[in-house]
Amino acid sequence: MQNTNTLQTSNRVLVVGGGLGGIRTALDLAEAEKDVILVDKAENIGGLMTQLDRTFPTNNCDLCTLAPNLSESGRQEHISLLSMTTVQGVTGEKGNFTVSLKSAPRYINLDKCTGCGACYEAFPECVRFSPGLDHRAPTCMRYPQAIPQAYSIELDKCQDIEALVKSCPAGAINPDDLGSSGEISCGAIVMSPGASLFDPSGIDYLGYSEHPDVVTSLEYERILSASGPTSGQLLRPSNGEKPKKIAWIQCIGSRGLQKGAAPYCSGACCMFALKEAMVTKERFQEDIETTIFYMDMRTFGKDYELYYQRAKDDFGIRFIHSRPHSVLRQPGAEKLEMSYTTDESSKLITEEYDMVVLSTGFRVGDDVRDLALKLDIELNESNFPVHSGLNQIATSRPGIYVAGTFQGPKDIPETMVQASAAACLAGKDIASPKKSPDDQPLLPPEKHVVGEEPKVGVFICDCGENIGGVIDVEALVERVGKLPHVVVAQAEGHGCSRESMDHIRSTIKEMGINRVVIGGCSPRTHEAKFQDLIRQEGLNKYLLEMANIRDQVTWVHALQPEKAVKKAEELIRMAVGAVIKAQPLVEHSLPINKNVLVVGGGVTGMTSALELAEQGFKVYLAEKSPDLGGIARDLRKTLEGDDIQAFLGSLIEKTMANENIEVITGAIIVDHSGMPGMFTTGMQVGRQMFYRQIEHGVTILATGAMPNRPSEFMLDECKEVVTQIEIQTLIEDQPETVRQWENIVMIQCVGSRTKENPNCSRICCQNAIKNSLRILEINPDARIFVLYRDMRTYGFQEEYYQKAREKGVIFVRYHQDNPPQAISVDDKVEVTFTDIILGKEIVVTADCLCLSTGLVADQDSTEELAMTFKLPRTHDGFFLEDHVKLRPVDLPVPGFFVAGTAHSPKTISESLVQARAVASRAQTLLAKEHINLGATTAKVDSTRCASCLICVRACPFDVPFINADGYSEIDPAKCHGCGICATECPAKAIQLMQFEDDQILSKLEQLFEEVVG
Amino acid sequence: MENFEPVIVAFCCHYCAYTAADMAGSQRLPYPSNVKIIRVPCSGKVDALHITKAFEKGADGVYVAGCLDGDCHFKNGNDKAAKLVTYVQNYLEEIGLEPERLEMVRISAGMGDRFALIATEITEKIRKLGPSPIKTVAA
Amino acid sequence: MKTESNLEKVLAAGHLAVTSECGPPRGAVAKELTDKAKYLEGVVDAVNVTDNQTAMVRMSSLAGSVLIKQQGMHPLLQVVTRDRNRLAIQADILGAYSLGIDTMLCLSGDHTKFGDHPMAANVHDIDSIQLIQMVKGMRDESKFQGGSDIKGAPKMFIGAAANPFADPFELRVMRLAKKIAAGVDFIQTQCIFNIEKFELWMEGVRKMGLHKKCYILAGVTPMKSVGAARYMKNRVPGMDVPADVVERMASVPKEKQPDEGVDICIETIERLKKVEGVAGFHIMAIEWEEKVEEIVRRAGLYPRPEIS
Amino acid sequence: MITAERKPLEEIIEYIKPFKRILLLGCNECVTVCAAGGRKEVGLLASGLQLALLKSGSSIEIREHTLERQCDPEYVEELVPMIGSEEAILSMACGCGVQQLATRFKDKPVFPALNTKFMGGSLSQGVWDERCKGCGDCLLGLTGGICPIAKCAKQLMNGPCGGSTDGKCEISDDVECAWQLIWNRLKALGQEDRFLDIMPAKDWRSGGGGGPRKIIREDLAE
Repeated sequence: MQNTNTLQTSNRVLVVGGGLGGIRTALDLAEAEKDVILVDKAENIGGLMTQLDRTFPTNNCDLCTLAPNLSESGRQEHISLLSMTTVQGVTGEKGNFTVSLKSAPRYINLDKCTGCGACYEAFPECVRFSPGLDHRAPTCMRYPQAIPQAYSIELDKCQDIEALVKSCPAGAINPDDLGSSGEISCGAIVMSPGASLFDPSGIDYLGYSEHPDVVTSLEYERILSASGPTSGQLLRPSNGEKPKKIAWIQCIGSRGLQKGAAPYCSGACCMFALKEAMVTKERFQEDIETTIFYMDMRTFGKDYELYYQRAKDDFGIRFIHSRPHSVLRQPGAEKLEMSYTTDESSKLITEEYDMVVLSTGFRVGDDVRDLALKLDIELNESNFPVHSGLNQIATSRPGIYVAGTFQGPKDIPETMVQASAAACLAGKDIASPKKSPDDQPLLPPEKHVVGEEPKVGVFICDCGENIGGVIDVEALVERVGKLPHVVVAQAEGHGCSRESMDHIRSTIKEMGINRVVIGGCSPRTHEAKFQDLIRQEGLNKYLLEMANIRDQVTWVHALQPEKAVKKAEELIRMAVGAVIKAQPLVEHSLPINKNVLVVGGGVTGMTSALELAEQGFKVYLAEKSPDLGGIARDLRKTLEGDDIQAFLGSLIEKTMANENIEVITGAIIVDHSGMPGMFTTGMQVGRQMFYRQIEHGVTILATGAMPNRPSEFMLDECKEVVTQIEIQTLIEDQPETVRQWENIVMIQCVGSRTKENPNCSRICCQNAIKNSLRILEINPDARIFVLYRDMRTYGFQEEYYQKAREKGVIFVRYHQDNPPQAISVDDKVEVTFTDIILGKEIVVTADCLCLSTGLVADQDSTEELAMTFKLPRTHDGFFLEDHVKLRPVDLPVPGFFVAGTAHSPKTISESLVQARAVASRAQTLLAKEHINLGATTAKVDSTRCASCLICVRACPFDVPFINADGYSEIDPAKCHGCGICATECPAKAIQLMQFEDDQILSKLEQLFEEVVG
Repeated sequence: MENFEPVIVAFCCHYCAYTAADMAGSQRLPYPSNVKIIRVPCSGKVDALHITKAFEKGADGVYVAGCLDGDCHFKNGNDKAAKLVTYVQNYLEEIGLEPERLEMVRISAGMGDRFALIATEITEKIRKLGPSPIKTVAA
Repeated sequence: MKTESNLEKVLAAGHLAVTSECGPPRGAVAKELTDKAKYLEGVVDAVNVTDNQTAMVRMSSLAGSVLIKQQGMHPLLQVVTRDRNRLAIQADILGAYSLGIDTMLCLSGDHTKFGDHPMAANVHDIDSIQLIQMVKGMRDESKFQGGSDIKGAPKMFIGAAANPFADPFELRVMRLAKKIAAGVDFIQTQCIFNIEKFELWMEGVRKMGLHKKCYILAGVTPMKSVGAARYMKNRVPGMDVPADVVERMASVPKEKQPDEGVDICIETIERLKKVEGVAGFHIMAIEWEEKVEEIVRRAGLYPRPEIS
Repeated sequence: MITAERKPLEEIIEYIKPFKRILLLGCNECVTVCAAGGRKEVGLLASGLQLALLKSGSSIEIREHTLERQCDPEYVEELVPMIGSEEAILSMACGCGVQQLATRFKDKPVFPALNTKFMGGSLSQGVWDERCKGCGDCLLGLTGGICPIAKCAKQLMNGPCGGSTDGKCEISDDVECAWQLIWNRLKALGQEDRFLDIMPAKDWRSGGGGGPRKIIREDLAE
C-alpha cells in the first residue's frame, strides 16, 4: 500500500540542504533502504565544501574526496534530488509532515542536458555561477563534478533567447520554464542548510572593503583552488603578483571581538587558517612568510594538536598571540601595513604584508533563519536551533532534526558525524519500505571475454591539480597509448566525476574495450566505483586495474616531476600488464547476520544499542565492568547544566528494559573471527569467566577512555590537589568545604599537549569553566585563577567562558616552557606562576589546586581489542577511523564502527551524536540481506593438487580441507582471501583470484620492460 | 655510480603497508620515486618466486611490507612473510646476491611517515650497495 | 669356572676385584701403551684395552691387548659393535683367544658423531646384547652366529657395561637383566659420583637377584681438576656428577685439586664396599694411570690376590 | 613418503654449466608433498639458476615442467614428444625419478637437483622426520610402533644405551631417544614385559644386505 503512490507517501525523509552533511544523511538513509528527498537551493549540490580547496587535517583536495559521494548520491535509487528548490512551509507532525516546496526555474531540462557546455561557450554571461571572486572562473559549473551535471540559465541576462535555445545541441534549454511549486509528504525532516560567513565589510580598521589584498579565508580558498578564479595560482588580487608575506587574523566576527561579532567561537577557523598557511607553503613557495595572529589556538579535535605542531615545527609558520590593531595601506604603497602589540610589550609593532586573510566565522544566514521560522523550530539568540537536553540533533519540534553548521559552528568531520546521527533519528520516524526483488538495478549481461584478444582502455585522471599539476597527463596518455593491447588511452579530468564516468562508459562501448585501466587515485577508495562502472557496460568487475598515480606518485614525488612522470608510466604499464591477465570472476555472497555487538556499556554504547534495538535489531551490549554507565557515573552536570545522573539513570533503565538488548556485564572479549555480516566473537563472562560466543553482523566499539592521572603538581601526594572530576564531586557533595575556600587555582593541560601525550584532551577547558561557575554559585567570594595555555572553549562554550570572566574568574596564560610551580605549605598549596602581560611572578596560596588532567585512551583494553579485532590505533591509543572526514566513525575493517571517547576525548553530548551516527552507519550494512564476499578467494586446480595438506595447515582460518575426492577444497564463502595457501602450495595448484601469479609476474615484467629491453 | 637510480619493488599488504603508502600521499610526505609498489592482500601472499623474479627482471632491491607484529589482518601472514624473507635472503646469498637487497618491514596503516622514512632509507641503502649484479651483466 | 680368565678367578674366589684401563695410542708406537701399562702392573686384576674410544681412531684393541699380554698382565679386550660387522668381530675374537686373550667387554660404542670421523658409517650390524649372545654362543655352544660349528671355541669371560645413571632410569635394571639373560658374566659400571642413585639402582638389581647372576664392578674415576668435573657433569652423555662434588673440587686451590679428586675416589670406593652386590671396582684413571696404585693401596685393595 | 632437499645451487650449476638449454623437471608426488621438487620449487630453482648464471655473465634457457610421477615409465613417456632441443634434464625428483629418466633418455644427461633423504613423514608444517629404513622385516609390532632401526642413532634393538638423558639421544638434544619413546609406548600399552625379550641379531638380507631388492607381485606382473 505504501508504495502505490510514491508522491504521497510520508514514509520518507526530507533532507534540506545538499551540502556535505545533507549528502551524508541522504546516503546513510538510502543505504539503509530508506527513501529520501534531498532539496538544495543551489543549482548543484555540494554546499560550502565545493568552494574549498583542500580540507584539514588530511589536506587533500575536497573535490576529489567529495566527488565520489556526489556521483554516488546521483546514482542512489532511494534519493530524489530537487535542486534550486526551497521549503516554503511545513504542516503536520512527526511521521506525517506535509511540506510545500518551490523550485526556481532553471530554464534547462535536466533530463536532456548533458553538461556539454555549448550554452556557456556561446553565451557566457547568461550561465549561472555564484561563489566568491567568481568573475574570472574558468568554468561556470560550480565545480567540475557538479551534480546535477547541468548548467542553469539566468534568463534575465540574456539578450537573444532564441539563439541561446539554438546553441544547445541537446535541445535542453526551455525559456518557458516557470519553475514549480508543490507539496510533498514525509515522516521526518533533517535540516542541514549550512551556515553563512561573517561579512567583515563593516569593520573599518581591517580595511576589507578598501584593500583588495585583504580577503576572507573563503576567498583565499578560492584563490588557492584549482577551479578558482586564478586557476590555482596564488596571486595578489591588487596587482596579480605573487605574495611574499601573508598574515591571517583569527576570530573575525567570532567571540564577540568586533562590532557585530557573534558571541560564540566558530570552532573551525583555527584549523582552517593553519591549513591555508600550510598549503600556501607546500604548494607555492617555501619562502612565503606566513603569520597567524590569534587569541587562542583552538586545535581541539582528534590529532589536531599534532597538526598545529606540524604547522609550527615542520612548516615554520609564525604564530603571534595578538589582536592586530589595524590594517592600513599608505597612499601609493604596494603593501599592507599591520600594527599590533604583543603580550610581552605594549609597544606598537608595524609590519608589512602583501596579503591579509581574515578568518571569518560562521553565521546563520538570514534565509536559513527564515526557513527555521517557517518550520517552527525554536532558535537561540544567535539563531541556532535550541536543542533538547543532551541531544544536539533534535530540535524543539519532534520529527525535525538538524545537522552540520546550522546546529552549531563546526568542521567537516563533526558535520559528517552529525549527519549520520540525524539519519539515525530521522530514519526511526519512518518505516522501512518493503523491498521487492524487482528493486535490484538491472545490469546488462556480462560479455564473454575469455579467449578474446585483450583490448585495453586506459583512462588517466588529472584529478584537478592533483595529478595534472605535477605531470603532463596528455603526454603520458600518448605514450601509454602505444603499449601493446591498448586500443585507447585518454585523459579524463576527474575520472570519478559523472561526466568522466559517462565518457569512459561510452568509450568502452564504442571501442569494444574488454579490459580497463584507470590511472588515478587509490584502489582502496575508488576501485569499487570503477568496478561498478565497467559492470554497467557489461564487463566483469574484475577486468579492471587501477594504477595509483596520485597517492603514490604525484602526491609524493611532486618535487621531482620527471621522476614522477616516469613512475606514473611504469605503474600504468604494470596495470596494463596485469589487466591483460585478468579473468572474469564470480563474487560470492552470504546472508547477513543482523545482530549487533556493542562493546562498552557507557552512555555511548547504551545509546547506540538503544537506537539499533528500537529499529528492531538484536543487540548484545558487552560491558567489561560489572555495571553499566562507564565514566559518566562519576560526572554530575554538564556545562549547560544538564543533570547527568538523572540522564544516566533513565538511560540504564531503558537499556535494561529493552527486550532487543541483551546486556552482558563482566564481559571480556577474548577472540574474534569471521567477516562483516557474519562475525563470531568469544568472550569470558562474569566472575566464573564462563566462555560464550556471539554471532553478529556488525561490531560497535564504545569502550570509552580513561581519566588521565599524571604524577604532576603533587597529585596523590597532597590532599589539596585534585582533578576536575574530583572537584566536581566536592562541589556537589561537600558544598560547605567549598564555601570556606578563599583561593582556588586551576591548571590546564596537565598531562595533555605535552611531549608524552601531545594531543589536546578537548574537554578540560569547558570543565574548568563549568566548575568555576559552580564554585562561584555557592561561594561568590572565592578567587579563582585558571592558568591556561589556550582556552579552548569552542562553539557555544565560549559564552560560558565570557560569563566566567565577567564573574571575576582570573585567566592567566602560561607558556609550556615556563609552567606554574606548586608546593605544599601547611594545609594549602602555594602556586607560583608568571603573568606574561604584567611580566611578573605571582604567588597564590590556594585552598585547592585543581588539575585539568583530561582523558587518555584506555591503553590496556584498546590494545587488546585492537589485537583481537585487528584494528589500527592512533599513536596515543585511540581507535583510528577509516577516513577522518568522510568516514569518521567507520573503522578501516569493514563492519566495525567506533563512537564516543574510544574515538577521541569529547563531551557527553558529542559522544551521543557519535553513538547515533554509528547506529546509522551500522544500519547501512544491516539493511542488506546479503553480504558480498567479493571474488578474491583461493581456487584449487584439482589436477595439480598433490593433497599434501600444506594449505590445510597454512590457512590462518582453517578453511581448506581434503575432500572425498582426495583434493584440497576451499569454500569461497569461508575464504578470507589472504592468499597464504597460494603462496605455500608446493604444487602451485592454488591461485588467489585477482592476485594470480601471472598477474603479479606480469606487473614485474612490465615494470622492467625498459630496463631489460 | 653516483647517479645510480635503483629500482626497488615493494610488495605492500593491502590493509597496512599499502594504506600507509596512501597515507604518506595524503600527508604529502615525499620519498624517492625509486620505490614501486605492488599491492597484495597480505604480505603472506608474497611468494619466493615473486621476489626472485623481481631480481631476475632487474630489480636492485625488494622489500615486503606487512602489518605490525600481531596486527595482521589475516592473523599471521606477516610472520609467515618475515620467515619467507629470511629464507629468500639465504637463497640470494647462495645465488651470489647481497641478501641486504631484500628486506622485511612492518608498518601500520596509520604510519604514513614511517612508510616514507622506510622507502627513503631502503632506497639509500640500495643506492650504496650499487646496481644489482644481474642488471650490470644484462646491460 | 667357565674360562681361564684371571678376573673370573679373582671374582670366583670371593675377592673384591680391581680393574683399570689403558687407552691404546693414536699411533703405531707400542711403547706408549706399555709404559702406561707398567703403572698397573701388580695393581689390578685386568686391564681394559679400549676400542676406538670416543670414536677416535687408535691402535686396535686387539693389538693393544696383545701388547699388554706380552707384559705379563691380563688384558680385557673391549669390542664395540659400531665399527665392525659380525663377521669381523667373530674373526677378531678367534684371533684374540688364539693369542691368549680370555676376557672381553661387549659394547655398542660411542656414536661417530663424537669422534674424529663423524663422516664414517655406524655399522651396528648387531647391538651389544646381541654381541654378548654371540660370544656366549661361540664359547658355550661352539657355534658361529650363522649357525656353523667352531673348531676350537674361544672361551671368553664375557663382560658388558652398565650405566645406572642414564634415562629412563626404570629401564636400567631391566637392561642389566637383559644382558644377563644374553649371557654376560661380569659388568663394569659407568663412573659413580652420585652414590645415592647408584644405591637405588643396586637395590633394584638385588630385588631381581641379578647381583647373584653376575659380578658387578663399580666404576670410579679420580678427577684431576674442577674443570674435569664440570666437563663430565655437562658434556659427557649419561654421566651423573652431582653439584656438591663439583663444589667440593672447586673449594680447594687448583694445585690441591688432583689430591682432592683422588680423595673423593677413595672415599667413594670405601662407601661402595659396603653396598651389597658390589663385587669389585673398575678404576678409570684416564691418562692418569700413575695414580691407580695409590688409589688401590689407600682403598685397602692392595695387594692383589695371586690365584692360579 | 620419500623426502628430499634441494642440492646446493653451486653443485647444480656445475652440472648444467656446459649446456645452453635444459629441461627442469618436477615431480608431483613425494617431493611435492615435502616441498622439495614440486611446481613451486621448479619455478624457484629456475629463477635462482637464471640469477646465478646471469650474475656470472652467462645464461641458459630453462624449460620448466612437472610430471605426475617421475618414477613411473608411463608418466616419463609423456616427455618424449616434448623433449626437443633440451640438451640435458635436471630432475627435481627423488633418486628413483632421476634413474627412471636416465633409463628412458639414453642420450641425454640427467642430473639430480635434489638430495634424496629418507622415508619419513611430516611432523608439523615444514618439518619431516625419518621413520623407516626399509629394512624389509618390520619389527614395529614388537616395539610399540616406534622403529629403533630408523630412530635410534645406534640402531639398538634391545634398549637404550647409556647416553640417553631426559628422553634425548646422546648425539643431540634435538633427537629424541627412540627407546625412551618405545618404553613410554610399551608402558602406555601395558606391555612392559616385552622389553625383557631379547631381540636377536637381525637378518639384514631383507634390508638390502642381499643386494638390490625387488618386489614381484605374480598376479600383477606380466
